[in-house]
Amino acid sequence: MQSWLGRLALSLVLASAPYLQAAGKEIVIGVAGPHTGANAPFGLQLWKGAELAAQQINEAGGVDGRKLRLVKADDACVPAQAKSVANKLVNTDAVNAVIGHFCSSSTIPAASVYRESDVLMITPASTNPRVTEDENYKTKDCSALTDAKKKESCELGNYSPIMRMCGRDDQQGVEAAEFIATKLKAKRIAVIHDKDTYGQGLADAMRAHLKTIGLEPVLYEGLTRGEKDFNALVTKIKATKADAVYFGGLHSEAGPLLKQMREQGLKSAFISGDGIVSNDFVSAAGGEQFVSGVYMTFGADPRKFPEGKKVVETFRKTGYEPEGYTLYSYAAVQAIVAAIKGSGDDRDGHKLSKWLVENGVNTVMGQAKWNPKGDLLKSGYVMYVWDQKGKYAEVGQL
Amino acid sequence: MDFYVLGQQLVNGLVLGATYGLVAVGYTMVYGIIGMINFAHGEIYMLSAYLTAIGVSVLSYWGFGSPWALIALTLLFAMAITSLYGVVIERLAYRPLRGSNRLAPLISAIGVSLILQNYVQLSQGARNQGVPTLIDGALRFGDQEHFFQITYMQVVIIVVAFISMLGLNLIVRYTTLGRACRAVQQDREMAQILGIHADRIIAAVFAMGAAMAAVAGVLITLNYGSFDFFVGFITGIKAFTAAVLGGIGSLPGAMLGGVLLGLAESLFSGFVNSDYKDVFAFGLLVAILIFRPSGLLGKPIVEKV
Amino acid sequence: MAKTRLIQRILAALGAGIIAFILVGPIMGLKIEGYDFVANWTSPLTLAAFVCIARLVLGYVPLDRIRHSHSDTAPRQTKRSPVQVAALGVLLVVLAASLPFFASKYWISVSIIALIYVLLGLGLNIVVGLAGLLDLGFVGFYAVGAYGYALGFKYFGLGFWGALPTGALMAGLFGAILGFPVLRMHGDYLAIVTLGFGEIIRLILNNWLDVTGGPNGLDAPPPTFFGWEFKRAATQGGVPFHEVFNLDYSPQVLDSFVYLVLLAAVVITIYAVMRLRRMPVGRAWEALREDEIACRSLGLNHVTIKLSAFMMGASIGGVAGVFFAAYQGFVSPVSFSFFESALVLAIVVLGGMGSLTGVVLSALFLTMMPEFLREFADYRILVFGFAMVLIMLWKPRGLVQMRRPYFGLRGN
Amino acid sequence: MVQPLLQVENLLVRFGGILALNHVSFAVAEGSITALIGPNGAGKTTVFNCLTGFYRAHEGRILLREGEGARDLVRELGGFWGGTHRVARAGIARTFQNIRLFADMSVLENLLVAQHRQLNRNLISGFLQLASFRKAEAEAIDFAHFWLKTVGLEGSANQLAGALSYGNQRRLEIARSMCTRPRLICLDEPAAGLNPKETDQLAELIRALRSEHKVTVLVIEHDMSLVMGISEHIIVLNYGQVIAAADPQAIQHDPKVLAAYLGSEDQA
Repeated sequence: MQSWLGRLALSLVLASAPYLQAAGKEIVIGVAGPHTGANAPFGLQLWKGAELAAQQINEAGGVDGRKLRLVKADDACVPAQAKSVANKLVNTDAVNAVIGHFCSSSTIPAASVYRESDVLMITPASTNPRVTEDENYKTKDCSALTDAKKKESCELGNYSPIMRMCGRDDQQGVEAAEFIATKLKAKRIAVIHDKDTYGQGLADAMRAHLKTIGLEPVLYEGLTRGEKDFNALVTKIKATKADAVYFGGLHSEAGPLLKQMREQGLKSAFISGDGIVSNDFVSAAGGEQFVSGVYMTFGADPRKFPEGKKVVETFRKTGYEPEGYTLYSYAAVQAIVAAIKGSGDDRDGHKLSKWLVENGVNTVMGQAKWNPKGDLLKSGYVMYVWDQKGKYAEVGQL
Repeated sequence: MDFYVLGQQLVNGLVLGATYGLVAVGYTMVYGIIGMINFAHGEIYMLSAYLTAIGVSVLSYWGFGSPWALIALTLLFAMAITSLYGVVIERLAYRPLRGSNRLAPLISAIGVSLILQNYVQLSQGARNQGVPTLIDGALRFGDQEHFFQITYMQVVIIVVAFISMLGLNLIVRYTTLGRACRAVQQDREMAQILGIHADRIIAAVFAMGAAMAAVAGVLITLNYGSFDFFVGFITGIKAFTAAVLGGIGSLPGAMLGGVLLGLAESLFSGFVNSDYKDVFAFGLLVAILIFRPSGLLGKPIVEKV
Repeated sequence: MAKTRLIQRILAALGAGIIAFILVGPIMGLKIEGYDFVANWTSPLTLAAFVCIARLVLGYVPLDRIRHSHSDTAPRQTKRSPVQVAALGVLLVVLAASLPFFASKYWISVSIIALIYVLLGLGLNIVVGLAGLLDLGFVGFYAVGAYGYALGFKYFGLGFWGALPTGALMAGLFGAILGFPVLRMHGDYLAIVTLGFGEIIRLILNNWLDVTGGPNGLDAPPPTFFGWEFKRAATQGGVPFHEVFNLDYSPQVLDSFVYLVLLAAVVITIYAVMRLRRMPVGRAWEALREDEIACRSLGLNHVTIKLSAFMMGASIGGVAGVFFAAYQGFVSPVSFSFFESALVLAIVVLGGMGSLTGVVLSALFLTMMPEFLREFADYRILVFGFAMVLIMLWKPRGLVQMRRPYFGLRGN
Repeated sequence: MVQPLLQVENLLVRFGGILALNHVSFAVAEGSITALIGPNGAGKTTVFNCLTGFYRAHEGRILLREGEGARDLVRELGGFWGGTHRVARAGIARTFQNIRLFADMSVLENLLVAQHRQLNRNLISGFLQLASFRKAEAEAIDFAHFWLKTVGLEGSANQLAGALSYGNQRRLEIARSMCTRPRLICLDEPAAGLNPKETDQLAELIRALRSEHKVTVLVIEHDMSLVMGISEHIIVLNYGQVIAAADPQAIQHDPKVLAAYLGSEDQA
């Protein structure tokens, strides 16, 4: 980041250099996400994770001797760009598989491109249910087919090339709702979201599950992304006497919201999802004193697995804290590589998907298994709590 | 309706409105003098947020411990640098376009705001940044259970906003520079004939507008504690709305528009629905402009035949 | 003399370098890390040195002359014969129409987006370029078209071909509704109110969960060809296009089809706008832009003229929206932010207000450029911003100046 | 006596607290050239703006003869649409003191805009260039050329209006007003900024408007030799009131008029 002028010069040179591409030799993986724009921090997480994974795999000899090459693709979380970026990855860069995208609103239109082109896409971060549940691509019934070949191709078609390395909003919402109702024993719950696909998805899932256990949120409202003043909303929450506040959204809004709650003397529990998993949450909230005691759902701690622990340490050595989706992205690369090694095919998304569904992969995030729709069988969501030092740990392991 | 809740919402609205007003001043001054919507103004505010964090960390590194000294020095530092930004942007991107088609500077300004956003993102990274809380505590009204409060930082915002607005008004009203500004605003050619260096006056206006955005940027950043390279956009649009609401070109109008917008947002999201608060804010703007086509304190447009 | 001038130039260059250093020093040199900072002065110093040298070099370039040589005020008139114009037009259309047969799917998709912006630019050009009404909320009509299709499909089973006229009509109607209250406003007040309307539409789409699906957006089906779908396997009971024509399935066919239909729509719109400029309505718009008071003194009803401009521009925006929804297969409020309005406005102004060629060229330029700049990844928006400013500085009246229709002398 | 084409009765206009027009009454006879004169600030342009529908008089009537009866133009104004265009459509055209041409449009286009009402405005026939559209358009272009010839601008049809010389712009503005096919044309200081030769040509043109093109002319002018040379009837306005209305000879010797022009100081 420091000497970006130098990098500008370098990229000018690279761009003007002729394309030298040893076709078939390399395995090309697209890393699609918001590398510019307001969500760029998350694009960086995806890139960092994939970068280290590719580097380590290449250092270990690549995939049966073939090197991995990553292609950065910027959708800026703009849906219109997402589709053209996806087309570029598929057609111009001829990728073998894609990691991304980040924003569900971009992932959904991009996924249709990958589906049409049978390219495997693993999103490390898009938790919206619609990513894997596309109305246009429902599971087909192949049992009636008699022709063996047709039947095989039909069955193969039911393995979706669109997969996730993360959970779904509904799973996450359920986990959090259970926690709030049983562990915190909260009765008056305010549900706040950021009106974005991800945040509102979480909030909706939360509200739906609360209903099934007989609770109705005392408040269900959205705030505007990009704003910093939520005092009016906080006062409103205070007036409802909520004993727990659930927030569906990202740390950039969660921080100020939390700070303003505490400043207005509102001491209710604060629970959120994996959108706040970033050290920036602490600075966004104005200091460790504010985040202390905040709960959040997130995937199981990779440091529990020896491999994960090693990767985290490697990241830290380079001066980068592998926060948020970094390791998910790392794991996605591992999955792709495992599938290519295992299935013997390097391009057909359905075959790769079938292999992944049938075999599962050991990743830095632990054992990952999928259903044919592409969702992880075990969401692995765990409740974490932040401490006074601005770090988080699983609940009950403090 | 709970009295304390209402009181709290009024405080919220007032603080928010004061910040809108401070940014709106920059829009209104530039518009008043050269009739141009300076779309890059929101980015100046964003720059000052970064300068705040840089100022605070550098000053604490140098050993300044007192929060008040930190705030005051950071304010001066941010105001100085952003003023220079204002002047340089005007010189490079707007002045050559003066006198040409009315929309050219507008597009140039959009270009400038893209440049500033990305330059900051590339230099400082895309991450959400923060500043430590410098001043804690609040004034509380009411008892332990029922109260409304105003934090000391919010008091600082309102006081500083008030003082800067007052100061700016005095400058425009009573100093030579202010008179020259008004002269250029009314008739640039005539002012030039009378020996006023219009280019310098316009540069000064850009500097003052940018400095006010810096005041807003520093105070808001210290209050909310968090910012990224994208904060200029929403604040910019809101402040612009406030400026038009109050009557673009009018200094008191900008402050009034800001406070009204802030109160409208707070009260609407507090008592009706925060999802639709922006719809309400823009609806209010449209309604006011239908009945007062030149804003609350703007001079009515006389149709000259 | 020459020596003092050289010294002056060096001093000016040094001054520019110092100012540049003060400006970028803190932001580029002091990087925030948590609540601390890391100092690194190489980048700001390099940049300052660069500015210093650039200033010195530019001192020898007669910048003013370069700029002024281009800003001729002589009228530009279409003196080419209609046959020539038609021949050139047909040639261009044939070239454009052949694109799907040799370009990759990526370039087809980029071209589709570019053509959608051409359409948007043509629509806004009517409002801003011809009628002179500064509209910053044009994206609202685009959204109406796109959501009109998605909602129409969801609730009434509206297909793509039905959505095109309905989308245009609905957007036109919105144009009229939004037009009414703003008719009394002038210049920049109009700008902020239209901006407000654009935002209101987006916010309602985002918040009205039960109907619009909120931020999750809605599905929009891809277009069909006489009822045949462009899918690998058709939905319930249908036959896909490739089976009807006994072709191999290719996902590219759908995009090519969308591209061709969109190209046709663009061509029709261009023709319509060219005609409009030679029709009473179009002339009235331009007259309104030039002088509203004179218009009224000639018996022109300025209210209906403004409304018709709003409506006509809006319906073109609506059609663009339908295409966008059909191509994306999905609509969400994120696509209709203020930035889009600003981009379309930039297309119109950069192209040269009122000029059709200019609008088409700058729409292609502004949408294609970021794609060519993809190689620069992180810097492309920065380069894009610089390009916008520099083009404006170089040609404040836009790349192409509007041509006036030429009237030959008639007998009699 | 024939009923006049235009009959102004008790017109009263206030700007804030100032009475700009104080019960102004006068008449313009059909087929006449009438001049409206008076010192600066007397309210001449205000009268014009009332007549042409830009200001709505607070009191009084402006009657334009229509067949047997008359239409009160004051009542046409107001409401959502403003109504200025309805006054113009009733048959009153005007020019402006500070020329208001469509500067970035060609000379011919300026004249076509003025014929908006005569043209085929149907969108479909315009897009498809149907015969009815082409016919109306061709007629309008012919009419425009006719007026260009009349005012002596036949060579400039395709120039930008803004690029014409000052005197030509004045004449183009008159041609444009005439293209609306008015019954009464109001010229606001048409000779301002013209040299003596151009002024003479203008006088010729104004006479021709009346004699050849059968239109009634009402003119505001400061150039007294022009006024005295062309007009049959002169109305003198001072401080928002009509102080005299007679033929040129009578006006030249009217002591009140002389006082208004020469001795206005002792009234103040």
